[in-house]
Amino acid sequence: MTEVDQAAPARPRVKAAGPGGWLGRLGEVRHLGLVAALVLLAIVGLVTRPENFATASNLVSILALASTIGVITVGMTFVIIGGGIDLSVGALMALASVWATTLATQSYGPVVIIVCAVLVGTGAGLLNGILIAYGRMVPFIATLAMMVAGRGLAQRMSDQRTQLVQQDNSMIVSLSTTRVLGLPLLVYVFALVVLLGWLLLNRTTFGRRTYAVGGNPEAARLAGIDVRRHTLMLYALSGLCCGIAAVLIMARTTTGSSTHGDLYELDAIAAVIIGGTLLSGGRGTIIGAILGLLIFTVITNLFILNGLNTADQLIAKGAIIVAAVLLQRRTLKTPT
Amino acid sequence: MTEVDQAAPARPRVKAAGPGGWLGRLGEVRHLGLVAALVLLAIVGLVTRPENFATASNLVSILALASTIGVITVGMTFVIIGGGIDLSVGALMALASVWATTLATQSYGPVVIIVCAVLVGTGAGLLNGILIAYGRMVPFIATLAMMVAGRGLAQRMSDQRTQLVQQDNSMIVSLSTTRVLGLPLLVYVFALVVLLGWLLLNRTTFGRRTYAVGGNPEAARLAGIDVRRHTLMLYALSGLCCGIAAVLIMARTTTGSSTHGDLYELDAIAAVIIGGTLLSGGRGTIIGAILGLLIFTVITNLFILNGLNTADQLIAKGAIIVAAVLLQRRTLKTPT
Amino acid sequence: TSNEPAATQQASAPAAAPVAKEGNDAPGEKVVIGFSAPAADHGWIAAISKNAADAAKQYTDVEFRPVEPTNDINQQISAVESLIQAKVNVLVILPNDGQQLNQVSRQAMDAGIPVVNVDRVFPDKLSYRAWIGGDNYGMGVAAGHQIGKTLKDKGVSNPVILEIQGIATLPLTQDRSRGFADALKTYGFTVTAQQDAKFTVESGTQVATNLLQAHKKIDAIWNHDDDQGIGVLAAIKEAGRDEFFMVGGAGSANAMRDIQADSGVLKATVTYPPTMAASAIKIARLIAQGKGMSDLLEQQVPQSITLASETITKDNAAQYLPLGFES
Amino acid sequence: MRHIVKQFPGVRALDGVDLEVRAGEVHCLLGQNGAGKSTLIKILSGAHEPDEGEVLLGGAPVRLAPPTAAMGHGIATIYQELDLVDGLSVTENIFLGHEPATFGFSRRAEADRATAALLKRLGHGEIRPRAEVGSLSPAHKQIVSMARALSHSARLIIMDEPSAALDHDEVGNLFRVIRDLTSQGVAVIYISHRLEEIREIGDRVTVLKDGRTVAVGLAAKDTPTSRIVALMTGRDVEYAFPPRPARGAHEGRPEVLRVENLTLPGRFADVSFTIRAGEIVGLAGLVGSGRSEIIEAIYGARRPGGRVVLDGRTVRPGSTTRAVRMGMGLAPEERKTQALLLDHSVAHNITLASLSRYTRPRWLGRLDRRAESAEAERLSRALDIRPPDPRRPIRTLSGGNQQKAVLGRWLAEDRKLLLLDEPTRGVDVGARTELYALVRRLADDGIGVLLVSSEVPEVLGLADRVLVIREGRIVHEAPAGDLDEHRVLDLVMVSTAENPSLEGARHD
Ligand SMILES: Nc1ncnc2c1ncn2[C@@H]1O[C@H](COP(=O)(O)OP(=O)(O)OP(=O)(O)O)[C@@H](O)[C@H]1O
Ligand SMILES: Nc1ncnc2c1ncn2[C@@H]1O[C@H](COP(=O)(O)OP(=O)(O)OP(=O)(O)O)[C@@H](O)[C@H]1O
Ligand SMILES: [Mg+2]
Ligand SMILES: [Mg+2]
Repeated sequence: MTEVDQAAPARPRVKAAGPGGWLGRLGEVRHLGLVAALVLLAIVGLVTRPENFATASNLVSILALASTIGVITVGMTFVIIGGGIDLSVGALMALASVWATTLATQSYGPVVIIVCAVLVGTGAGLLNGILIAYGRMVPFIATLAMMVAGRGLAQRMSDQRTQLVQQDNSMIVSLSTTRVLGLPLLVYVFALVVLLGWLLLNRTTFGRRTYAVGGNPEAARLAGIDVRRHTLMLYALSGLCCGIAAVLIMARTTTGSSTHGDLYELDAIAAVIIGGTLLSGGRGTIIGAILGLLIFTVITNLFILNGLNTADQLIAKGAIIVAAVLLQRRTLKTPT
Repeated sequence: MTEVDQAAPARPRVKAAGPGGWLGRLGEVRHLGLVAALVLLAIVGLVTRPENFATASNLVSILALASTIGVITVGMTFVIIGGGIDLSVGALMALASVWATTLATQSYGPVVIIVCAVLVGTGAGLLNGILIAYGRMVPFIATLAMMVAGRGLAQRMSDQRTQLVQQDNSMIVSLSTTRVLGLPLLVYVFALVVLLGWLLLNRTTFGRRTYAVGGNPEAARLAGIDVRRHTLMLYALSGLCCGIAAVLIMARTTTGSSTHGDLYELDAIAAVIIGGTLLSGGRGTIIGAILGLLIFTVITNLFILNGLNTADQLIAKGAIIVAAVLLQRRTLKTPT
Repeated sequence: TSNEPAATQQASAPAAAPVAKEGNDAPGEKVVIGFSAPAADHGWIAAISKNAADAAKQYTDVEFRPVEPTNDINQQISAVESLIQAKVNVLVILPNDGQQLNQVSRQAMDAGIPVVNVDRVFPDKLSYRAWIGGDNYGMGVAAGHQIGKTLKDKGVSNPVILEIQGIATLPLTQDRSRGFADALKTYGFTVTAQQDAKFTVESGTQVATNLLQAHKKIDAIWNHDDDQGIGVLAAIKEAGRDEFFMVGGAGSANAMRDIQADSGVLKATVTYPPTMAASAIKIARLIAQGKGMSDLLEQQVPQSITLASETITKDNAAQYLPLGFES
Repeated sequence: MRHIVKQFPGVRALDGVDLEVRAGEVHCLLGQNGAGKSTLIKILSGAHEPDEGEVLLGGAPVRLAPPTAAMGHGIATIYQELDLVDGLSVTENIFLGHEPATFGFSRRAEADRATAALLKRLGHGEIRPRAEVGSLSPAHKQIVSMARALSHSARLIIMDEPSAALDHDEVGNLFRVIRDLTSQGVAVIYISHRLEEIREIGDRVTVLKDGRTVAVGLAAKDTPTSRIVALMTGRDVEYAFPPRPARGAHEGRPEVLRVENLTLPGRFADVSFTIRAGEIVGLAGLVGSGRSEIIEAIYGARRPGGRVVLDGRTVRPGSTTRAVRMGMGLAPEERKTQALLLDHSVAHNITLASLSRYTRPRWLGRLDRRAESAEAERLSRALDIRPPDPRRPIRTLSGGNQQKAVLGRWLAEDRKLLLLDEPTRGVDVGARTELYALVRRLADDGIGVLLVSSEVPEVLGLADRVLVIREGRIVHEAPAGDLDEHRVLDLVMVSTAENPSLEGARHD
């Protein structure tokens, strides 16, 4: 999955140094492109729908829409930086939401529901990790199998029906309906996950080792890192995020269903990649991934505000993705 | 996307050398695992549905079902070995089928329909290639954009309706209905594409360069290979395969539709990867990919014959994928 | 929800009543019925598969042979081919797309296997022996009248009417929308905005969230599908909006209970009964056994049966509730 | 270490090796390419487990795998292949696996300070601890590798060809650090193919040949070179450069390459020179002086200003394909990342640049695989690539043998100009002599050669004419015979401001 780069050699000879801290600056510059794309989209929104786009409630809506998949994106960022991929995220979220809303689980009350969702997600993620790290399966195939089986299990448990969150457990739903300082609780959950993810990735040895495991597993091994155990933990982490996302989707839709999270894997991977993470691992940032995700969310919001039909939405979306990436490239070339 | 491999360094240490030709033997041994998995599936079929599974007509069914996506898989194998990925295949097939079945196109007769499908596929593939090789977009994102926009365009052209192949052009449909030596013509098309693909990959400089471009693009460039042009051609080739697949799907369904080829990208990639091609490029075989595809197709066929419900099918499919890969690994460890 | 398995039984059992009579229900010649439908990834289709299976279970003379439900045309074709090869006596097919499965269905007919076409119709009449299905256009008309009349009665002029479709590329969706627009036209109204929500709860939430932002004041919403409607209602609740009313589609038990309780914006739903699958199995059995419908004079089963789309409101919800499918 | 055996599929890499290292000494490990040196030290560092034999540390047998165990016993290693993580900063690479941390949170400031101190000790205070390793030059990466080994405060430090990426000055620095270490009682195992270095820094020498110990505990300072070389190669090889044609022999011959005012802002400026048929021109300079980039620019891998004329035709910049088609060949500096298809066979690596020669018919692009493998066979025998089986994956070859395959790539086809960037990096003495002879033979056949090497003696010994580069400019040009090592080092290092007399020497 190498980016072809003919005019200059493969090693990124980005103009060096200066006092600002090279890594930091690259980070900023990289994000600058994404921020520019977001700003452009916002301008489009302001021009086309001045009365709807920039309202507080619309911005809250966008954040609420982004939060479920945002939580998943955080986990996906870790997995991809660590050199893997997780196709099972959507299915795991669905499975966790179904498991947590069975009659049996619901009878124990909201806390058990949440714990159940989180445990199911983490457990399935662990299984992914075991298959990949110890069964030495290719991540793509192992998580594909998990995706297929996970959806199947979710259908089986729910008998292919949509399971409502019962009245007694409406505490779950209040995550979406209760607002603090104008924002629904689930947006805070999202923000917290992003913050913790950022800290974990950038400030802890676990995070930095993730880069090593993804960028050069052999070097990581020689440096005494237990690459297998680390890989296992990355998938467990992604599973954990799916569990949290399941709680959020239950809050938002008031249901658990085997259809939840359809194609989330693609959206999450796309957000991570557009955010500048290499699919081959070893590089990437959480902030970039979240910005990438927001771009996708804002695009959809703009389309619906403007009443585009599906066909035009798809065409425009394709064009915008291309434009955003080319814009980002341009920004990279001429940093401020 | 590295496979974690801790006890030994990352490279797959397949038992080496000797006179037989190292790479050649690797190929055989690898395929042995897939063949073993296929044989096992066949045994399951024979045991569970003795009266249906091994009939000639069922085997023809399996081949016919595999042909559309099989053609796409051949193109995908090239792209992935060349270090890329093509998410747009399903959408391009849909787009080509729609474009080729518009009233305008159909008025020119079957030959133009076929030419149109092939040209649309190749053209869109070229566009992918331009974005990736010259626009330097990450393949994942560029082809994702193409996938989204391609489906949108297909919906727009067809007005979201299914377009029937008209009576005058039933020559197209006869690809699926006419049989030679008991096999429908489209199976021959499939076989031909596989054969040509195999020759191109294994017996020409183009194929050899594909491995080089995927394995180490920088080295390929410094060895004088025009990496960009080669990359461009790989995506065009994949597009061409989508165009051919569009002809086959028109023959099988008698229609062109924007919904054709849904999630084919995932199936094709999965087949390629399970066939032993590295997602990071530089290695892989067409035979492996086709065997991988046949495994998936036979699994589905077995489910149909045994009348499993969706949920159980999905669970079983996930389990079988895991089992097949682990089996393959075992075969690799103890080659005959 | 699946939480009440008892309700499922109810859903199909009474449905059997109108078609089957004692005489016809008496065991006859053994019949193998092949059944193929799209993947049961959503409430209505799940109810279809369930109803079919349950109906088949009622008969000792029926061997029910369902094949892998799939959303891939190519695979459904193979599935039907495999049923033809298995030489079943009669086929019940709910195609992903009538046009695309036409050819293979025709093959079955040509091979002497009668086909009962459910819901999405084959364009070629030689491709099926009998058709039973809902009236999509009529469903749109029913919803249009319900909304049009209510708004007219309220005296609203230039109302904001939103439509949340299912899967936009399905012909049935387009029929529904056409019926809806035509009916509204009789009141001088038009659809303000239209989006599709793919028949899933989650997509319902997402689309509705955005639509509610796009329109600050809404008068009415027609949502094509009660299953995705759960998500739509969740989004409405989250946004705290209630200045409009909503009409659902398909007729899930859940929606009917909401309508009966009259606690939210959902005031009515127009039916599109999945019981048609149960009826189709019964018809298939009769065709295979060479019997007619005992209520009708004809010796053979009719060629086509179109179910009426009924409008369920607070007033008649109780009566329909047993027929509602659990989403 | 006693009687260590390590078996790889198809090769017995180590076949009973004994090694004994004393505290505070610099123990040199010598051997031809593929003799098993790297394998041996990978066993010491815990990266491989030995199949037989035992390792004694302070008299007690120990188990060294996995690498953490070896580190626990105070063994730190600088690997031959740079094993750094490109996406991480210098600090993070150095402390990877043993980060100073509180509750899992790394103490970054502390680590940065420690890193700065380590780098300063290695004489490279200019490398910033927060810089991304992927952006460093190969030489700087080597420094980071060294800093990493030092960060372990080990009892035994193993260095596998640490000097291969370094120039003369850097090597001096390295030796200072090594002496510093040994004076504190740390033992060092030092591997290098440069015998002069062994003489300068080594105490005792162990020689490996074909996976066996052939000599133990030789005195590094006064064992004659011929003896060592004979032990390594098993025959008498003359470590010498091939004879040079007489000065001025190239005068009348056609110009193969003319470079005019080549400029790449920030890298090099105003580079002009010519190479005639049959001539070997050497580029001497410090690491980072821009030599590699000049070569890459000529080859079309970069888009510089100025003009490159090959054989009378102007080379349009920006395409290596055109350069190759016009008759250039490049052996790049970093073989692992820039030259090799690691998963492929030696044969495929050799024929990569000349594939179209084996096509019949040409328009179809069909490969005549028999012709291809015959050619690969011929070249790998001619270059004495070991083991002599071109079907082996190239990644299982030792570094030096890989380098030969890279050179072989350009021998498969007639070239007009060969650009060699550090062609003998990691190549053993015997093979070097062969390579030198080979390059000279090629030149005698009428091609032009541009040679970059950080080993000044190599440039002086092999080239006909030498260009000295400092900070991206040519500061001196002279026939190789007119220069000696000291003069070159002076030229390379003294800044023009201090030594204005050099201005006159500038080539125009
Ligand atoms: N992973 C491996 N698989 C198979 N063979 C290997 C592997 N690693 C090394 N070898 C073989 O083991 C032998 C010793 O290699 P080693 O790298 O130790 O040589 P070396 O003495 O370090 O050579 P150089 O001076 O070129 O670095 C060689 O024949 C090599 O081909
Ligand atoms: N990856 C890189 N990123 C940023 N700058 C680099 C990189 N590699 C080299 N440089 C810088 O480019 C300049 C020229 O480097 P170049 O590699 O051409 O030097 P060189 O003379 O060939 O030395 P070397 O012996 O390292 O090859 C130097 O200033 C060096 O620091
Ligand atoms: Mg070595
Ligand atoms: Mg250099």
